[in-house]
Amino acid sequence: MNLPLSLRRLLTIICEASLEPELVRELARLGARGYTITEARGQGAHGLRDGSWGASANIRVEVLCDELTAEAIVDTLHAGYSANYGMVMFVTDVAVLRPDKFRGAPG
Amino acid sequence: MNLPLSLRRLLTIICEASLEPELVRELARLGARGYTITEARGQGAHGLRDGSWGASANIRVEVLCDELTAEAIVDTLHAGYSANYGMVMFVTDVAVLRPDKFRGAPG
Amino acid sequence: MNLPLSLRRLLTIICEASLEPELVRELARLGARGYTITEARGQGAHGLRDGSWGASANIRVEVLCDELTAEAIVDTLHAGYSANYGMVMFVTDVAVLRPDKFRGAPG
Amino acid sequence: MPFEPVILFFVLGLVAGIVRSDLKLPGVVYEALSIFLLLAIGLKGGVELSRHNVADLALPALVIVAVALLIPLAAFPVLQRLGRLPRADAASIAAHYGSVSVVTFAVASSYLASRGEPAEGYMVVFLALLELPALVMGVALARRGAADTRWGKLFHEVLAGKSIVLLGGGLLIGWLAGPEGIQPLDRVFFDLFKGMLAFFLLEMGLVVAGRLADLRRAGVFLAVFAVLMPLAGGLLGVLTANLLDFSVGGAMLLATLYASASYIAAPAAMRIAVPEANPALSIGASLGITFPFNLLVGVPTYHWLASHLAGVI
Amino acid sequence: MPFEPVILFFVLGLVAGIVRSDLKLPGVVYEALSIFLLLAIGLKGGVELSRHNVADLALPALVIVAVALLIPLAAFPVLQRLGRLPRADAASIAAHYGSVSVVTFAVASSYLASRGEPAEGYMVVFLALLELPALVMGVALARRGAADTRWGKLFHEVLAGKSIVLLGGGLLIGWLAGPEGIQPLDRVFFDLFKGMLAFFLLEMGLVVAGRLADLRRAGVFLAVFAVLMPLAGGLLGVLTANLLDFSVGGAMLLATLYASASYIAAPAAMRIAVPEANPALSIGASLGITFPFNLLVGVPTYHWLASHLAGVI
Amino acid sequence: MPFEPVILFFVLGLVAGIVRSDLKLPGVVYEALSIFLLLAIGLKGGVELSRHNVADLALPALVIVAVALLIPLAAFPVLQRLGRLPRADAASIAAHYGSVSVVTFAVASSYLASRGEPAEGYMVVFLALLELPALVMGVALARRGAADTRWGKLFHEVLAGKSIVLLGGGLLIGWLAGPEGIQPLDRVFFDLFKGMLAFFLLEMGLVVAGRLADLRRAGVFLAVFAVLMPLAGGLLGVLTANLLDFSVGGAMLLATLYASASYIAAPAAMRIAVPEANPALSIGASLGITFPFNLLVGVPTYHWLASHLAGVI
Ligand SMILES: Nc1ncnc2c1ncn2[C@@H]1O[C@H](COP(=O)(O)O)[C@@H](O)[C@H]1O
Ligand SMILES: Nc1ncnc2c1ncn2[C@@H]1O[C@H](COP(=O)(O)O)[C@@H](O)[C@H]1O
Ligand SMILES: Nc1ncnc2c1ncn2[C@@H]1O[C@H](COP(=O)(O)O)[C@@H](O)[C@H]1O
Ligand code: NA
Ligand code: NA
Ligand code: NA
Repeated sequence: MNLPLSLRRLLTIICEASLEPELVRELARLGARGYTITEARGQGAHGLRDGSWGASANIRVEVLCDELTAEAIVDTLHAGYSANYGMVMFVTDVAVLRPDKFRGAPG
Repeated sequence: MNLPLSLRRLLTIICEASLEPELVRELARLGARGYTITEARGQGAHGLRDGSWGASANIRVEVLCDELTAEAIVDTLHAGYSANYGMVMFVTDVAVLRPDKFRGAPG
Repeated sequence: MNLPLSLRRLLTIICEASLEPELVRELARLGARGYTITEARGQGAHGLRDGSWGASANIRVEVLCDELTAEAIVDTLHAGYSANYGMVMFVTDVAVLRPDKFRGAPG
Repeated sequence: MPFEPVILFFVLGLVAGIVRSDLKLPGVVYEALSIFLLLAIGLKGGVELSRHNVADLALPALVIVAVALLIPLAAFPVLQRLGRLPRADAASIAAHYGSVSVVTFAVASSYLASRGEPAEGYMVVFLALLELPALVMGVALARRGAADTRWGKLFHEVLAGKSIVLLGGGLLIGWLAGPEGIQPLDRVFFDLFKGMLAFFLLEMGLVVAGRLADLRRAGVFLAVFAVLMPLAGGLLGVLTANLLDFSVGGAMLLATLYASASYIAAPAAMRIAVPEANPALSIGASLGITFPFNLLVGVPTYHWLASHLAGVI
Repeated sequence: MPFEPVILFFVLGLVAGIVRSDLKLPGVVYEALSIFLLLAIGLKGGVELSRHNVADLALPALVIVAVALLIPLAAFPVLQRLGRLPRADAASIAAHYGSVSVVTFAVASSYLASRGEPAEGYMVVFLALLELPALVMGVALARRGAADTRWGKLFHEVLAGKSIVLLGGGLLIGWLAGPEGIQPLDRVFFDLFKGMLAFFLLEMGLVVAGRLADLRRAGVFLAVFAVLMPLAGGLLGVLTANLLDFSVGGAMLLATLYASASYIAAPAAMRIAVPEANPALSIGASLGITFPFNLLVGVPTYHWLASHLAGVI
Repeated sequence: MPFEPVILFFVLGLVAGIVRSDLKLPGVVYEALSIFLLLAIGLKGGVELSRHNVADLALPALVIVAVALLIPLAAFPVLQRLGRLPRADAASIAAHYGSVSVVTFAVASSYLASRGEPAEGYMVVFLALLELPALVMGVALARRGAADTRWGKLFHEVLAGKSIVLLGGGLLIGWLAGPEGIQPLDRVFFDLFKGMLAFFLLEMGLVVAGRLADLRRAGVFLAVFAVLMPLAGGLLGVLTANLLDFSVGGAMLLATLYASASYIAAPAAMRIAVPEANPALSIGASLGITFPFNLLVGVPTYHWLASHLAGVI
């Protein structure tokens, strides 16, 4: 057996943990069907964020979606948050099994 | 110095934490030479899995391997688990230094 | 709106947690502008590293940078550490919004 | 005061979750607290056990386990016929209700202690014994006729699962070391018990608040089931305890064991042994309804039942 | 002995951080400890409250909150004019100093306890009440004239934030359950309090050491502000307490509340409500300077002030 | 009762790991517990120290450290010649055995306490002092003649490592604050000590179970070494203690220090300073064999030795 894989986008967002509630709402609004979060720490333009207490924790959010959704999310988050929050986003091409799981709006 | 990089596959599996023992056995059986696990939480078709207690925790498993091994793992896990378990898999092309480390069966 | 994305490298390093302080110094020295760390566990040529105590914990380090920086880091870490430490590195192509954030040396 | 103050922590967690507070007890704290509670309960039981002749417990244990198996056997057809649930789901839910909830037991013990009502100290032995059989029964019900049952995995999952290991290990250590051997550990395992239970209940409130969405999936039938089943189980427990000549406190604890539904061992075991059962249904019912119901209404009710039915058999 | 031994743990953490020790208290432990401290302080206050007529506290509460609002109102123009800070930063820092630090309060209570100096037990009620208003004031200052203020989010963030939920929830539970109801929990919430505070201070030392780089960004003006502001606040607190006929201990605690700057509730709230304010400035000042200053110098100073100014108004 | 009940928790963890239980104490709990134990031991020693003239300890300290250096010096040639181990591995293992295990020391203290056998309270000072020298010696052995030794890193790694920071910091705080200053912290640091040790031993059992695979790599020679070396060290400890006129309890504790092998400070330091040494060998021997051996057999043996050899020198 050799199942057919389809191309989708994997959008990864690394940002301050305090953004999580808003971020999750935005993702749902923009049509993401799901997301995965891991706890992270790091360093960047906003200095060291070592996760030693709430205010210095980061999260790493992954969203598997189609190209249009990824673009919409990147654009919205960039406009709404990157001026005031520590945030990094990048997009990768990935192959997935059940591409319908990661379409834009439900349907 | 500029070391030569070779192409390999990175298979990422996001699934319920309770699958870990079986998953690890399957990976070894199918020829993966190693794996990396991080704790995760998220949302998907099976609802919110916020990691607040054991039954709602996810794991994020990465396997660096060659194309055949990746296919074998994807096919086996899809057949065995995706009907009954929350599970997402995706495959990325990555460049690695020591490609022999990530071949299929030991050899 | 549709923001222009540029190509950068995402270097992922999985290694023993005890290497973290040195690794972070090396990354800065070699021109990385930032990094992200998540706690990890796993298995590989050096056996099971299940994170149950300090000596068996791994970290997963991600560095977004340009191609030259990625190469420099891979070469340096390979030369300095892979003989004696559990360590895996891989490089992926990713699209980012603000490519200047992930250049080599500040400038 | 008709309630145990410790329950207020559950309510606080529940409210915090419902108003979407940023209060979160990290999953690791949940783990650590549940390990503490299981081990402490085991030790306590083991110390009590060392004061008794273990052989004397064999007969009551047998009766208690045998009667407990009636619970999944009765629940299964109700869930399958009346509730029109698929076989796997009916069996998995039946297993949850046949097994026991350690925290509900701890709250019931606290309730007795704060009323100065004594109870047989070895009840915790039955707690440990009641965990497994209903899970086996549940899998048997789910798999009737099927050949591919993963019995080995199920037994391993439960017997090597953390609840049995910690309860059983604690029992054994308490029994071997006896009261004087355990005494230097009292400060941690006994004195801190109630405070730790308070934290755990806070966390459980948060967890339950997060599962309220599952309740909607569960539907009206399951909600009614999740209230009536513990009452029936509680009654069965009181009657069985009367048969065995337990004290009022012991009867109330056995009622609580029968009435409570597992949400630590059962979900883990069913996920492995009956993967096609939907965990949202079983956990929604056992954790979302039966657990708070028992805390707030059930425990005092079983006490009332135990007092009023004392000596009827 | 002019200092509280528990402060030595803060110093140890600070030194460990500065010498780049690999000692790290995992973030999860920070979370768990802060939950413990908030809940324990709330419970303690609630138990005290159950001994008083709550209505009697309404007037002092009103006075205390009203006077507390002077702090951000005074700090804001100083920061904006003298410090030449942008409006958002000035407002956010003013809010941090108007709000309160729970751990500084706990250290001050310990300081009193180890001197056998009594204080009104219900001071913790004011601690809970003082958390919010300054944050609202800060946002109002940041947004003066602007239309898009996210008031809803701010109120939700603070009122459903973990400090209010745990302090308030603890108060309520302590008040409902009363001394006897809480007594079985004393072993955890009261007996362990000081040891847990020691651990938390160790962790805070490590956190502060990690933020020393932020201090450089903050600059000399902010450093001076972070020392003078608490002294002014402390004086205001002692005077207000005199007005309300508090004991010396109570006056010292109110001084500590006014003098302390929030670093749990305020950073979280300001990040949501005034995102353009730079958190490195406000946290650098409140956590990097004012918190250690209060621990080492402020608390004894406020005690001295309270003793010497007793009865002046 | 020939054993310390607390050891049963180690056995429980070991068994749980071997039967592949899903019981796991999260790594964070391991961290938190080890911080607690190190700090508590340091504080206890510091309080004792405040009762003595520190200068009186200088001479015994010197003797104890000097004699301790014989251990890696003797172990190294045995490992290199007899065991045919590479220089780096022989040196690293020698360093592990020259250094000390804090938890083994804690178990030995518990063992004495539960027998009512007194011991010099300042033994913990030697525990802190013995951590470093053997590690330096190990690196010197590994690097003999080599020029690129990272001495700076090694010293930083150990002196700023969490064991020295917490033990040393605890000693200092206990010494500065004295018995009355520490007394409000007793509830956490002293009363909870043994219970926390029980949890830590449970976790160590799980960790050791996970390292049993490493044991196979280690081979028969290393297994024998890991049993004989602590016996030799224990004997050396008893004799040195006699020389210094310690009590039987003190002799037994010094024997335990010499006999025990480090698995907190040493692995971390060796990983940095001698990276070419294989940690599976040194940890397999010290944690997989010597640690359980000392817990189950060594500690009572050293007590027996100390009692029977008392006064021979
Ligand atoms: N070059 C980079 N590579 C990987 N992660 C980064 C990089 N820059 C920033 N980050 C992550 O993104 C967070 C916010 O970045 P910043 O907005 O640059 O402070 C940091 O705390 C890091 O976790
Ligand atoms: N579109 C997605 N993007 C990223 N992660 C996802 C996505 N969908 C599901 N996941 C993750 O995979 C887990 C199981 O997914 P599911 O089977 O869809 O419930 C979820 O809990 C998420 O952590
Ligand atoms: N094939 C692999 N796929 C994913 N992660 C790996 C793989 N091999 C090794 N790792 C990770 O890298 C760490 C060190 O690898 P190693 O040096 O092979 O022992 C392991 O503990 C794993 O976390
Ligand atoms: Na039951
Ligand atoms: Na204030
Ligand atoms: Na030794």
